[in-house]
Amino acid sequence: MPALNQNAEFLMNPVGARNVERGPIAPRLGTLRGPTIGLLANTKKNADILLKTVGEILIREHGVVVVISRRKVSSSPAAPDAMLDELAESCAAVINAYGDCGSCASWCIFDGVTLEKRGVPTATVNSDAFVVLGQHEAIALGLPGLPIVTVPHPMGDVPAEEVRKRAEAMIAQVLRVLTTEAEVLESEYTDRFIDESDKFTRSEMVCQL
Amino acid sequence: MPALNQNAEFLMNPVGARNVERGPIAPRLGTLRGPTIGLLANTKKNADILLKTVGEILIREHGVVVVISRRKVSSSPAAPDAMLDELAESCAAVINAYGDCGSCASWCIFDGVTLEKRGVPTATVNSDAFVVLGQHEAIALGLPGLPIVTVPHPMGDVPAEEVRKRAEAMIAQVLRVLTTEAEVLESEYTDRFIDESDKFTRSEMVCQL
Amino acid sequence: MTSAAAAQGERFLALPASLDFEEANEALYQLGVTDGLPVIPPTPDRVARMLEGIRRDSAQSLGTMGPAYGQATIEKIAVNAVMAGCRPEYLSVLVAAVEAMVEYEFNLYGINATTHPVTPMLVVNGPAAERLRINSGYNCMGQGWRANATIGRAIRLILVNIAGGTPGKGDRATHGTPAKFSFCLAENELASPWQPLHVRRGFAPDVSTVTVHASEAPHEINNHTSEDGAGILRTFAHAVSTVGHNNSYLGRGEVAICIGPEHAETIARDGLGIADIQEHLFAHAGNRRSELLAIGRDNFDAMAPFEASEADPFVGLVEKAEDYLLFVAGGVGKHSMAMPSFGLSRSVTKPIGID
Amino acid sequence: MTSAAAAQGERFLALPASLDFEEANEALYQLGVTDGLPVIPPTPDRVARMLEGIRRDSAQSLGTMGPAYGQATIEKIAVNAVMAGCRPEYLSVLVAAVEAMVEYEFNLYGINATTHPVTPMLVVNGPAAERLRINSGYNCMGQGWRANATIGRAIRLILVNIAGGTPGKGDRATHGTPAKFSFCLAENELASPWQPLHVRRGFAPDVSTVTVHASEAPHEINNHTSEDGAGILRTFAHAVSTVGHNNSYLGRGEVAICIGPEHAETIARDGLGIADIQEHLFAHAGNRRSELLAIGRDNFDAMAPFEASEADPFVGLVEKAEDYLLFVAGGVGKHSMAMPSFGLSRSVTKPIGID
Repeated sequence: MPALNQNAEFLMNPVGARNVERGPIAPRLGTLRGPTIGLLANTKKNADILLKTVGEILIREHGVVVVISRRKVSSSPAAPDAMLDELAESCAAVINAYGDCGSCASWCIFDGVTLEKRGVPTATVNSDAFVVLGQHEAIALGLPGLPIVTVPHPMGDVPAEEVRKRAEAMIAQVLRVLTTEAEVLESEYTDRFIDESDKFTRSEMVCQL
Repeated sequence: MPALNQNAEFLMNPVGARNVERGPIAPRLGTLRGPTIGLLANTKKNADILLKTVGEILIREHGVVVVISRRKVSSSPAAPDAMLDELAESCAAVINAYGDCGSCASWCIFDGVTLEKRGVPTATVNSDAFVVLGQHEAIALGLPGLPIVTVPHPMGDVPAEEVRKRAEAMIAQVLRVLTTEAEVLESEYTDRFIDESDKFTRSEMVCQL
Repeated sequence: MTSAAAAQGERFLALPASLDFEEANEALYQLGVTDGLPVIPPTPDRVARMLEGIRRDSAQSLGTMGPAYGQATIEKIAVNAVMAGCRPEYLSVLVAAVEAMVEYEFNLYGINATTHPVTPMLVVNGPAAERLRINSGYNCMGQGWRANATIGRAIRLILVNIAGGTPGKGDRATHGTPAKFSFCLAENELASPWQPLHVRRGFAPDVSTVTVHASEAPHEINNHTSEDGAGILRTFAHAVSTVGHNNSYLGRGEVAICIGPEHAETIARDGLGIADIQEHLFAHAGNRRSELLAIGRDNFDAMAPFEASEADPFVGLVEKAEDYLLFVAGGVGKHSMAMPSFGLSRSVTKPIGID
Repeated sequence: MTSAAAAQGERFLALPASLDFEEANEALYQLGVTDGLPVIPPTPDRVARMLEGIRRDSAQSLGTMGPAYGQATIEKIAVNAVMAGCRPEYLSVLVAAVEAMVEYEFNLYGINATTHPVTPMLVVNGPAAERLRINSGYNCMGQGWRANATIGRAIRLILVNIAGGTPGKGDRATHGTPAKFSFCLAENELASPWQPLHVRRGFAPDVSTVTVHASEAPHEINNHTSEDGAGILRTFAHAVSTVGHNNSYLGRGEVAICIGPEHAETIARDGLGIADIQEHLFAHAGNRRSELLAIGRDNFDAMAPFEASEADPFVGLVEKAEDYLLFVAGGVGKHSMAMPSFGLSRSVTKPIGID
């Protein structure tokens, strides 16, 4: 590191050096006919209902044979290693729901990135109000192309019937991110939400400096 | 007010101009034999017991004929005008208790100063932890010589029996501030607690800048 | 305070305006006129620029401020505004806030001197919020926005320097609160389903106002799950129903609740308005009489007891439903915030004028 | 953030060190690297002087800090310390605090990104408190003392700049809290009847430490009247027994209580120690199961219900008695302060070293 006086003519930068490694997402599945799919719920209200509905549809309509449901102890921090080990070993892919707040979106993405880095394709679910945050997190963790499936925000104060409707509406996205070729997905998802952040952040919630 | 640039060589002072008027305290009583004394309680715990005990002692041992007890609605802010009017009209002097916290000490002093300015001598009671504050307030209100009677701090968590003992121990101070010539009292009380603030402020509570 | 001239409130300090930044800050810190953070040295030039933010006679006093009863002139407010880092256009907000704080019912004397951890919370309404970029969204009670941060900070410096609220001296706060550094936000009128606070208090929508409330630091109200307004209101009432704060202890004053936009949406979806929320809180927020007796409260006469057993009924926190001071602010998220007050104080709303 | 170099964390900004104070502040504010208050421009000279406060390799990283996972090097900490107004001797406290915050169990990622109004509260123990003049008396949670104010502020700048907690972006706090400006104090060991916090956590009395707790802003606990410890403890328990905060919502984490010296005296007079207070709170602070179910909490398995009716028992706030984090601070006055936590976080204590 150079001596400080070499650059005495500039102010120093308080911002910390960020991760610049960029990794690929996991290879996707050729088909959903046959494999076991994991469902990882993070305790957020309605996550169980959302995932259960998705699992039922996948079995009934798309040929998935078995779904395995696991539930984190809480929405924050990360899922325990043993739970991720089990999911990685027994499942061909994992659906991971959901992030609809700052802390839970962050850790939901964290779990998704961990699984992808272990070679397990995921459909990681964020509410549309938090997907910009989620994508920032994915970039920080070195997986800018992580495909993130979105559901409408908020999710916590809607009745079960509405949650099931949202699960049905979400299926197309889930199929797409689990079975589309990885390179195609990456180019599709990299910076997707960052660029469109106005769509997902209600402007009256953000005040300009 | 001069234009600012006349003093462009000095930093400006953020401190507000303070009151510089200085008034005298009320004339004191020649004797306690005969007159009616007012007791003004500010709802702080044990203030009633303290004043009741003082009143009983004054009647039993010092010739006071009647005491009138009044109680503020709360310890903050000032006593209502009507209550002070009544006390000023019907009493030769008022004992006003007590300040043992920031807000109540301030308003207790305020009531004492108001009565003194109307010509009613008072014995205004502060706990020894708050008498420095109380004297600062008296100065700010233009009555630097206000005699302040002290009781040990804290007053709120001691049993009634202890409060009565403190009332007995306080009587000598009360007699002195109600019957000593005003000029003598003023020279005795002006800056009395300010100068001795170390005695009354527990050093471990105050950190140096 | 080492300088008698400083302590007496003269116009100038015995400190050269030419001092460098570190020297000036050290001297001002030792005089006890800062908040412990670096201040901008109040040179006459900077104060003159600040005064351009408002068309008022700089010598005019808005009144005295306790406990020291210092004169709150426009110029003294401007000196403190410079130190806090305010831009000139914020001065009008400070002037309105001082006009509010010197009203008798605000009880500034008690608020400044008390052992209680209280500070004025400023809530800005009307077009000034957007014009001055006062944050009403994400993190509006926290750091990040110059207007919120420096206006709130200037209020504290005014309370110390003009009013005499020096910690351990004129300000006897046992612990104080971090909210004494700065506590200023705007109502998020765009995200609110209801009339804004200043309109409910009789001002036109296009008038800007500042409301000053003698607040504790905000208490979190977390409700991530209720699907109806009743569930949210139940949590509001529960969150303020403890005997720890002054409203419970004294049975009066106002309790402010800053309703997050998502909670507001859930409540409004059920057709509930501001008056309904106030009535719900008045009817359901309170403490058992036995708990209140245990902390020495005995003034139950004015309060209608409710619910629970006849032997140990609940008693409310305030004297009437309107004493719940409600407004909407915040970003996305299922949170609201409760601000119990000093208790012996009423909030005051004043218009912000630049003349 | 308008500058890519700034965003990537390079050593220098594209801003001349010769900018005057106002220009530098405007540029830094527009970059989004301040808290909205004026900062001291981080010139290389000032950063070099700051680094003299500690004998550590300035390039050493203490780890990464989420949500942006920026590298917390000693130099980056020093740059933020300069901006906050710290003196060089405070740097060792910041380094220890960062070492605490990067521990996994603190869950900084969640704390920084959450919608919840949480901030790290720093409590300093040992000789450093007096050496650095960290206030532990009157107004110790408020403004006025340079050490408290600037150390707490530097922590927030570190969380924004190194960790990426920019409001509305990496930090999604719905409202945030004024405690995010600064929240640092020392335990008042002289006024405490009990062992200080760091000694109870296994450090020698003459070792200095900093304890970091993921706090809400403090909630007032007012008790002016109880003549015995039981009365004070009853108020403590009641003050934290609401479903509004995250400990109730999640049933875990720690709840900090800062006991005022007068309350401590009353409690200790009855022969009660720290463990007694913790056990009392564990046995008596809680919420009815019906209230918890209403806000969606369902993880009751680990918690022993107590009191009330069998049909609707009370359930505690935390998992064990030791999860009540107790220390003594404050000036004269009958107040204590409760700090519910983020819940999904454990407090961490680290020694303060200058090597």
